Amino acid sequence: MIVVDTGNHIAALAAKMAKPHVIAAYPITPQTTVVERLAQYVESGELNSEFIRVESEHSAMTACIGAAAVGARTFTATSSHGLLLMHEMLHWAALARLPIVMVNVNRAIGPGWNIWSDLNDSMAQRDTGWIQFYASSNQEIFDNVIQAYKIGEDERIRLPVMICYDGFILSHTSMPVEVPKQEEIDDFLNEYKSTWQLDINNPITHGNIVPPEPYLEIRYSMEKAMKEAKKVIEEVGEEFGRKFGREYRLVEEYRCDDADYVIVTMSALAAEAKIAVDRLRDKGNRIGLIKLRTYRPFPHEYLKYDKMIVIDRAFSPGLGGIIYSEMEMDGKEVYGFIAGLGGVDINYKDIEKMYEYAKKGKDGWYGIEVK
Amino acid sequence: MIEKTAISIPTEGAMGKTGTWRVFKPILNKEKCVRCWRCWVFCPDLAISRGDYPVIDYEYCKGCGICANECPTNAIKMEREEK
Amino acid sequence: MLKEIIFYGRGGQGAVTAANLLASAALKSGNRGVQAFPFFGAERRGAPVKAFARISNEEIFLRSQIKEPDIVVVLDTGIMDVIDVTAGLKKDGIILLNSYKKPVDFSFPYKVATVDATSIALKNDIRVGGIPVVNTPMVGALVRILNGVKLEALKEAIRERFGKIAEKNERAVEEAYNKVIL
Amino acid sequence: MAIKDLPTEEYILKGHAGCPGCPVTIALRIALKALGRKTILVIPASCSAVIQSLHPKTSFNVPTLNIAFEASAAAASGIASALKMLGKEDIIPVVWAGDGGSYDIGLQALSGALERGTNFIYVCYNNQMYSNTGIQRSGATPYGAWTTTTWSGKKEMEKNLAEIVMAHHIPYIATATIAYPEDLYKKMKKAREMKGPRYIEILCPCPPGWRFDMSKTVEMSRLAVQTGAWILYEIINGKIEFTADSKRLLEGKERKPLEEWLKMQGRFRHLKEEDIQKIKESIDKKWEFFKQMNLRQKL
Repeated sequence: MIVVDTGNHIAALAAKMAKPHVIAAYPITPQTTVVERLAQYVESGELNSEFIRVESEHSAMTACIGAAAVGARTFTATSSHGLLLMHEMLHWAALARLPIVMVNVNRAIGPGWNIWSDLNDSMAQRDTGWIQFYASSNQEIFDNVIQAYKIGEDERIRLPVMICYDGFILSHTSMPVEVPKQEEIDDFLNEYKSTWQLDINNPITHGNIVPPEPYLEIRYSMEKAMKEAKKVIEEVGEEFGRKFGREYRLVEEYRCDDADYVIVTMSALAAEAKIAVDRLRDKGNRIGLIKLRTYRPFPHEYLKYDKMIVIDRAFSPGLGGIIYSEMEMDGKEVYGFIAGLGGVDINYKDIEKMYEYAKKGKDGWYGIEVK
Repeated sequence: MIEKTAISIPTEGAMGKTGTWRVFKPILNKEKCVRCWRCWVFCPDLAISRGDYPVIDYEYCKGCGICANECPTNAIKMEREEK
Repeated sequence: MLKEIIFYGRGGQGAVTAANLLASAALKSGNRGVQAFPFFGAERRGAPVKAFARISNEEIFLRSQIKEPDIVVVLDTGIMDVIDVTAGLKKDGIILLNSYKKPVDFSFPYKVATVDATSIALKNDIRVGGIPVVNTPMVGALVRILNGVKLEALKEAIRERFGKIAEKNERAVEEAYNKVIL
Repeated sequence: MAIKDLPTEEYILKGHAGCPGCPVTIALRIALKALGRKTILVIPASCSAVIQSLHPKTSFNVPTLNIAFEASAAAASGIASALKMLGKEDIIPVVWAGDGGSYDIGLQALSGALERGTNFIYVCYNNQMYSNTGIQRSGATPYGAWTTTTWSGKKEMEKNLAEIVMAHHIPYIATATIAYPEDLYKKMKKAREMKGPRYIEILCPCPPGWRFDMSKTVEMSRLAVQTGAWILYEIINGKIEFTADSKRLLEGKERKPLEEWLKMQGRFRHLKEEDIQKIKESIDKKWEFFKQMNLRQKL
């Protein structure tokens, strides 16, 4: 069935179809309609979940942790300052190896208040141990949320998963989305089974004081799971493709085969960049696109082209564009652009211009340093 | 498989034999004991159990002296433990 | 020459303060490099704790824990049931024990010194919350064993640190210095 | 009920990491006797996080979730909802938090969980300071008390969390302290048998923090009640009842002089006469408040 709806409503629909036992969420622009729609599902009886109307995002994440710790599948959604408030508990969820699934609607950080798209909120959570997906369309939002449960809950992984997408650009834009039948989703997802849980018949304690050496091992185990996740994400993406006709990998490669230059970016910008690639190709330029689907784990193995143009909608003050900074650059020509922060509109023509600048050996803050 | 996370298993003596922490040792004089069980209920270290009379577990008693202080008949005395 | 000392004690006995007092006394005695630091564990009254001290003629760049001490100071011999206090101790190392017993009563393959610091602490009324605090007498005894740290320097360090209760601690230090059995 | 009638079941194991003479362990021991094995403990950063002992061992014999300092009530909300969905509502989440985690940093999550009607018991064991980090002042530290962040004595009066909780109109609120184990047990038991949010605050005199001999923990707790500094009551659906020695004080028995309690504690050693007067006045006011509440409901 094809549904035309906003990214937020599609995220809510996907969450509903994954049948979480517990949802705990707090409204924040531009995520609010996710929470509203889920509340509606629960109150109308369409979704049999406990919906906890928490008093803050910190509590939203904590409630999900509590619920997951007794063996429940959970969901939450947030954005921007809400995500920043959760930061402490993001670490907690990941170190506790609880496969919570969360949607983050990317929005800039204040002050001053800015409600428009900017990926700095979620990219700043890169070290928390969450798997991060970035979507470029409402279809991907849906598909990523469903796959997130399967990936996070995989016994080789057991990490929480964040699905990110641009505020307003996707969250409030209606697009067609192919929605599978509930039975198909049920069949695709396994019944949730946690590997550890608080159980009166086996009264373990979770999270008491851990001495240095075992702590090191716990951290190492997270890293192993993240590395393993690369494999599992592609396995699950392939199975998803077999079932639903849309296959996914860590990245999406677009017209890269004979490319001299490859654009590297993610989220809505990556969709816009396809148009730029097509137009530039039409004019005889050999250019391709790598759309990062996951930011954590970081898919280094796909970023192997000689000349790459990285477009970041986020930056680390004192360092530069974040994806750009994480690239392995040995022997490669890599150009980094910072563009579209705080919702500055970037279209395919802007991306074409960035290509032209890169060809001249220029890069930097688009619209300020290069214009 | 339980992945590595901070899971801990209930264990007696998780901090070892805490009786070694003691400087003063409670000694019960049964003749004075009226079996009110105040020593039992107030022991933070679960080191006093209820038999016919209170039984002190010196392996775990940390020697705080609450039992002696709370005993209504002074049936428990704290004595310096030589080491 | 670098001297490395580990203090084994229990929360409340003042092992960390002992290390600090020693470092301060060592500096006053003319050593350029001194260092004192605790091993931060789950510190509770009564729970085993560990503190480290280093003394040298030169600036100390070591920031790691002491693995091969020259001297170990045991503030509470009850700890020896759970911790091997001789672990890593150098061949010619010394063990200083808080005990009423004599060194010959212990069968370590090391030099042993003893001092009944608990009695000294109780006698001088050095207690916190009912627990005799044996750190100052133990450092007093240690200074006797160590070359290069003066008793007067230790007393000065105690005066600087303790204010009103310095006097009884000074007495305890002096007593331990004189009573330690080598 | 006499002490001998308390159950002999224990849910804490010997050889834990609590300080000698620790009131929190006494309180938890008695509380768990009433709560029983179908309990999930939620513990924020606090002394109780340490008392459990070190990973991979624990001294607690009921399932226990440690959680961030400010977050315990929210974690309990999540647990309560999950237990409902999983058909395990016979199990109860019990938050076991200190005054730092309740009065201060955890207040928002606590208020939220109470307002949402979370089916849980929240226990604040109040030792009137941040004991675990080495004796710093909290919102529960009384006026005049020395701590390592109030060297010359706290300049402000403590707040009263139970009164803040009252504004949430929850089914059960009670205060307790370790010197009255039967009273504590009964209140825990009563709370266990009810539904919805339940709040119990237990005064826990801390020997290292309050500066007194570790053998006097229970005595200090008892004197707090007998001098009127700590009031034992329960409020069931808005109706207040005084209990144990506090009931006797309400009925006219004379309070012991407050000085008896203050002078036993090193943290109050520096108090001047006017400081003591000020504390006495605040205690009188507290009693007046509860007496009025008692009278109002009798009319």
